[in-house]
Amino acid sequence: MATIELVDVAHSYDGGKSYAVQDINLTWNDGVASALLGPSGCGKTTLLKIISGLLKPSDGKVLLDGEDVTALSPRERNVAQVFQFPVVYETLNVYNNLAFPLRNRKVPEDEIDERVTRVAEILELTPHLKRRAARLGAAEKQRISMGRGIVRADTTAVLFDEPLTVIDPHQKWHLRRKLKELHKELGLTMIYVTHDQQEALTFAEQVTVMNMGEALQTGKPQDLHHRPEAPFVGYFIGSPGMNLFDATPEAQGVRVGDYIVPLSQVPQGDNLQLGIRPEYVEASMDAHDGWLEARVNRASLTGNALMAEVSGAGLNFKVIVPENSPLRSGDTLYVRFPEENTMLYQHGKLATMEAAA
Amino acid sequence: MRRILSFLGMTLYFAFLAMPLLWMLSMSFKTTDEILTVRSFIPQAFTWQNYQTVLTDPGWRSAFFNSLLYVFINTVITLIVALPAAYAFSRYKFRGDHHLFFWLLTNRMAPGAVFVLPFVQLYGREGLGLFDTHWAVALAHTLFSIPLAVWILEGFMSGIPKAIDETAYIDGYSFPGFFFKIFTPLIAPGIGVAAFFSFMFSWVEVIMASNLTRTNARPLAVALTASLGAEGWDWGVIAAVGVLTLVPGAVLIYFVRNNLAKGFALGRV
Amino acid sequence: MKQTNQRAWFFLLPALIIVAINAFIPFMTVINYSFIDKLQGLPSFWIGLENYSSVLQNNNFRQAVGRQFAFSFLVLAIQVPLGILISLGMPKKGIGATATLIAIGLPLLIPWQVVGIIWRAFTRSDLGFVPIIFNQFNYNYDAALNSADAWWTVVIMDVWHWTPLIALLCYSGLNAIPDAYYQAARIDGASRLKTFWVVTLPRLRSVLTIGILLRFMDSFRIYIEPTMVTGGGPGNTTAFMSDVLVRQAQAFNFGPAAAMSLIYFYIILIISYVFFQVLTNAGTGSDQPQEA
Amino acid sequence: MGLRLEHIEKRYGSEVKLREVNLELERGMFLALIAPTGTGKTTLLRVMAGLEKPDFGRIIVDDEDVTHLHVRKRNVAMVYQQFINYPPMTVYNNIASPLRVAGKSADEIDKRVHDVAEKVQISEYLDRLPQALSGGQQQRVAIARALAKDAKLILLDEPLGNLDYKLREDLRLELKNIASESDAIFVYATPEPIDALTMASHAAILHDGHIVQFGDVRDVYLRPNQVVSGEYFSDPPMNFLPAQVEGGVLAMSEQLKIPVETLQAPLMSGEYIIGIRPHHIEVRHKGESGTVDDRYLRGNAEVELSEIVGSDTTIHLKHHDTNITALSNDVGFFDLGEEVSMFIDSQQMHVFSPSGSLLASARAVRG
Repeated sequence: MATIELVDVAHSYDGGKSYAVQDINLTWNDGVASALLGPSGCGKTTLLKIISGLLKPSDGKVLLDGEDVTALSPRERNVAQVFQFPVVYETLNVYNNLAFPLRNRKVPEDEIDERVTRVAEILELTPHLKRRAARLGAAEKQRISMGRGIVRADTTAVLFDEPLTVIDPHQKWHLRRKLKELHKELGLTMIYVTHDQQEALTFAEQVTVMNMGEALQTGKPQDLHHRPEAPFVGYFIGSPGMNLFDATPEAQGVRVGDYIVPLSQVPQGDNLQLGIRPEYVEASMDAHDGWLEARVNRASLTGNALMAEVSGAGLNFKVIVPENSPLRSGDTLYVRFPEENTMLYQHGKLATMEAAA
Repeated sequence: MRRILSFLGMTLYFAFLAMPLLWMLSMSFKTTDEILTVRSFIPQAFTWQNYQTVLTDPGWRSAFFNSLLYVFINTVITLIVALPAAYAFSRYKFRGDHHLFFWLLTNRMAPGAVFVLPFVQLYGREGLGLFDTHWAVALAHTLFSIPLAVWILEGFMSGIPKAIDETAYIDGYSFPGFFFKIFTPLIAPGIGVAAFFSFMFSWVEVIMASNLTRTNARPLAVALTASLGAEGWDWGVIAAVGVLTLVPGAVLIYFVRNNLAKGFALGRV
Repeated sequence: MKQTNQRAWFFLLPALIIVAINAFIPFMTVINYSFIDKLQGLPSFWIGLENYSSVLQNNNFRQAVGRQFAFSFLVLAIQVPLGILISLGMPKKGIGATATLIAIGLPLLIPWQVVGIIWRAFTRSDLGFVPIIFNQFNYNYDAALNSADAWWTVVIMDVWHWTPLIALLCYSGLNAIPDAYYQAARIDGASRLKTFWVVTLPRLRSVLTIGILLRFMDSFRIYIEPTMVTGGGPGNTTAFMSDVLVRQAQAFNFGPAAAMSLIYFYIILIISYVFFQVLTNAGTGSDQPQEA
Repeated sequence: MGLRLEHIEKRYGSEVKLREVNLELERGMFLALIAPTGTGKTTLLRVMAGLEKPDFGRIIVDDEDVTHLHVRKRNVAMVYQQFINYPPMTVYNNIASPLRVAGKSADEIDKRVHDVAEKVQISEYLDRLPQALSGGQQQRVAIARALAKDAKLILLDEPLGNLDYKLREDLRLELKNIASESDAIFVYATPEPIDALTMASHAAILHDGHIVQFGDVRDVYLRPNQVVSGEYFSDPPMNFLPAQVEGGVLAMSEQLKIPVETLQAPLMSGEYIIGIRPHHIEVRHKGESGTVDDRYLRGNAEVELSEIVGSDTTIHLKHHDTNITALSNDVGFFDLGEEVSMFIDSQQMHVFSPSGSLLASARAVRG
């Protein structure tokens, strides 16, 4: 197992004209399950290839346990990778598929047998060991390629490139649980690349949100949800995403539209944005002074609560109310933005705050 | 190390490929007696004489024209007939579609020599009466080029999702409207490759071409055998003719170069 | 998913008509000739399998069949591995790729007769280049008289003429293999040979099937090229089945010629069907029975 | 404008895909057709569009029988899961194609194309080729072409299936707005309950080739009429716990018991199935007590997996070897294998017969 570090990594596929990823400084500690989360085309797969050694970065360094492996091949880095669609050696049976990496390393046959049987046990592949790999379904095949990764004693890390894309919905749940069990039991360093926040937040203890080639924020799932450090993170994590308004500083708070949000700490300067999650907006049917009056345009069920799309004080935003609330479109709703759940951003990063006058 | 080995191997193979061709090329620029006396790749007395004789001689010119004509007719017939057939194989399941496909394939297996006799009769006076016309050779060649064209076109057509046909119908296109305005442009590369294969098959074939023609549809094959049959071979002229027969292929392959790899996929089996 | 629709037969009609005319009628004529004894202008009469038995006993024919099999299998044994090797060496991207593609494809574009002429000019003792090479190694090469030289000249000519077909087929097959398979193999630390054996070859199976089938059919009916270069000689070391058949036809004994044609055609049909079955389920194959 | 399906049946060889399907839809309706993948949704859509003929039954559009009318002549539009556009045409021509075929005048086409492109936010890509665009944009082009036709029936077959998680969220709202501005009938096939809840006005549950429940989307969601509609129309899936009634007490396990009269449902002794949605089950760490009134059934369980879903957390629990899924409205963190206490809200319990049909809806949602 190993700690993986990327130091000032950047990569361009077209000789410097445009950068798929730039100034990446990230660390994955030994044995941690982490995720690279971002929309298609944000550079997460490029990063994964740089870590696995399939791609040499235009600049920057890749360190494994502090040692510079930027020039080393995937084989020398002892990384394993599970791809988007199942990659198995069709003509070999499951046993030989799992034994393949060990045979390439000239591991003695009896040790291979012991390791393969153990891995097949964990991945529930034992009944299929003698079957030809081509015959199995997508989910089993993905488990085989996982097995190829963890069968080796010296695997430094297992990388997953959106592994559940071709798996049909009801099997996804089992594979997700298997991944977590695998991590718990083997304590391997795992990095999971996906655009699906549900897979990322469930699987990983540490998630990095990426957009347009930049790593915006890295942290625990709860931190990303409670304290997004960039507007994009607020939008991308959480469903529905964070409400975002342009804001201008005032004496006792910030002005959004024609409503002043009272704050004890106030940001200065221009290009300010205020962000608050729909589920943190406090709402009530009856009026309170200092609250924002809004008209409900539409209220729709979200499975376990009611999402109201409201507009008031020149703002359009969303509010989550309990499932049994009698709210209907056309009603009036009074809302407040509690300070502890309100985030303020400047130029796309957390704004510096000062005590209010 | 591996890089050099593969580079060496490839150059060796290219040399093996090129030498006979270069030998013919160099012969085409020598006079016949120089060919018989001096054995060297570089012609001492470089001359365009052979090409002049071939290009001015009405016999050779008509032979070239005849060959190009029946090859063209064969390609046109093959495409007109293969397009709908490939569409049927790619879009519909119907009774006997697999057997039919294998039967089309088996036609390709028949050795030319086997069919010489009956073809001569089929196209002769009592048969279709097309003996010694371009149509005879073109139609005879379709027996071999249609199965191949259907195979290639079906491969390209199956690459296009059926949902596109349905979207076109939903948009209100009639079948012909859909087929010509939407579908054909989509498989244009496939048509190009199928045309290339039909043209090339027909252009290289010799047995049918020589046995179904005599004088006024006399193709290159017959002209060549005739000139070879004469007493002393006029090697310079024959070499020039040989080089000229390379021209259509080289020109055509240039046009289909980026889809050639896909054409060869023939993913049907 | 494809809809079952019997109307599809209308689309097929034009193709079927033309191919049928070209296939059935001549085929029927051959079959009926093979059962009758027809001499020029005389009424023909039914003689049953006589033609077939005479052909099968015909020593010349039997030797030709042997030679044909030897030739076809030898040619396949050389061209298939060589074709695969070349396809692996061909560059995948850039202008070099298209240039190589065209250059390698050239031999397939030459009329078969001209191929014969080229190799005749290239190897003839009086004006060929090959004799000069062999003189350096003071080996008296003469395709006209020495039967070993003639045989190998015809074989090498066929290799020169048709290896590109296998190479191009494999090249298109290689393009279809997703890069992820090679990445996985690199990550699993597989050697280059192992990667070829476990990733590349299995996925080339379908194009190789086509290649071997086409190559077997074409090599089994080779006629023009050997006739041009060695005229079937010396003796009949390079006289293949087509050669024997054409001589029969030229001698106007249609009965035996027709019988021979049918035997010839069925040999190809059966062997091709066997190849087809072997190759299509060589890849998939049923897996070993599951232990309890 | 109305669409009526009467006794529709469709068979592929021996497999019965649609059986006795009856449906009546009015102008402006947005129907969500809910069923797991591969159980006949697409077939029903294709029959509605006219791409496939039913083996039996009739399709009536505005009181005119169109069952045997070729799809070309029907005023219908369809959007597929994989983004289907005409590759050789630019986005502009793709959208204009149905209008051109219908012979509309050039400037009428131009106005319509720009208007629709504006609606799906692809105005600046009109002169690009579809392949040059991202998946989301390509699907918007397909939607634009379906809208341009101004068809009376717009069919969408899991159009968001291949898109990024976040993009799906945005497109759901956009599709909702587009549908509300049009008076055509929208039929949206999906296995995802969130699609139905966000966009649809009505929902139909398709099971075993047959529509088992149809109605206003909230009714179908809150009052499933059988186990199958509850199962299909919930994400994470509704819990179905076997239960017995003896001596006036309904018991799902040793700990989970409740007197029948608190359920206010006439239940004799015998076997039942209790349906309870995950977000009606509270989960607390072992220690936390807090006041819990008697309407909650208390039991302890072991955490198998906790998954953060958007802004909530799904907790998979094991209670006496039955699997139960709970959902909490916060991004909480429970460790694998942790012992927790679970509180089931009895007023949200639906009672089904062992054969799966509804006996009593949850008290909280009764009419």
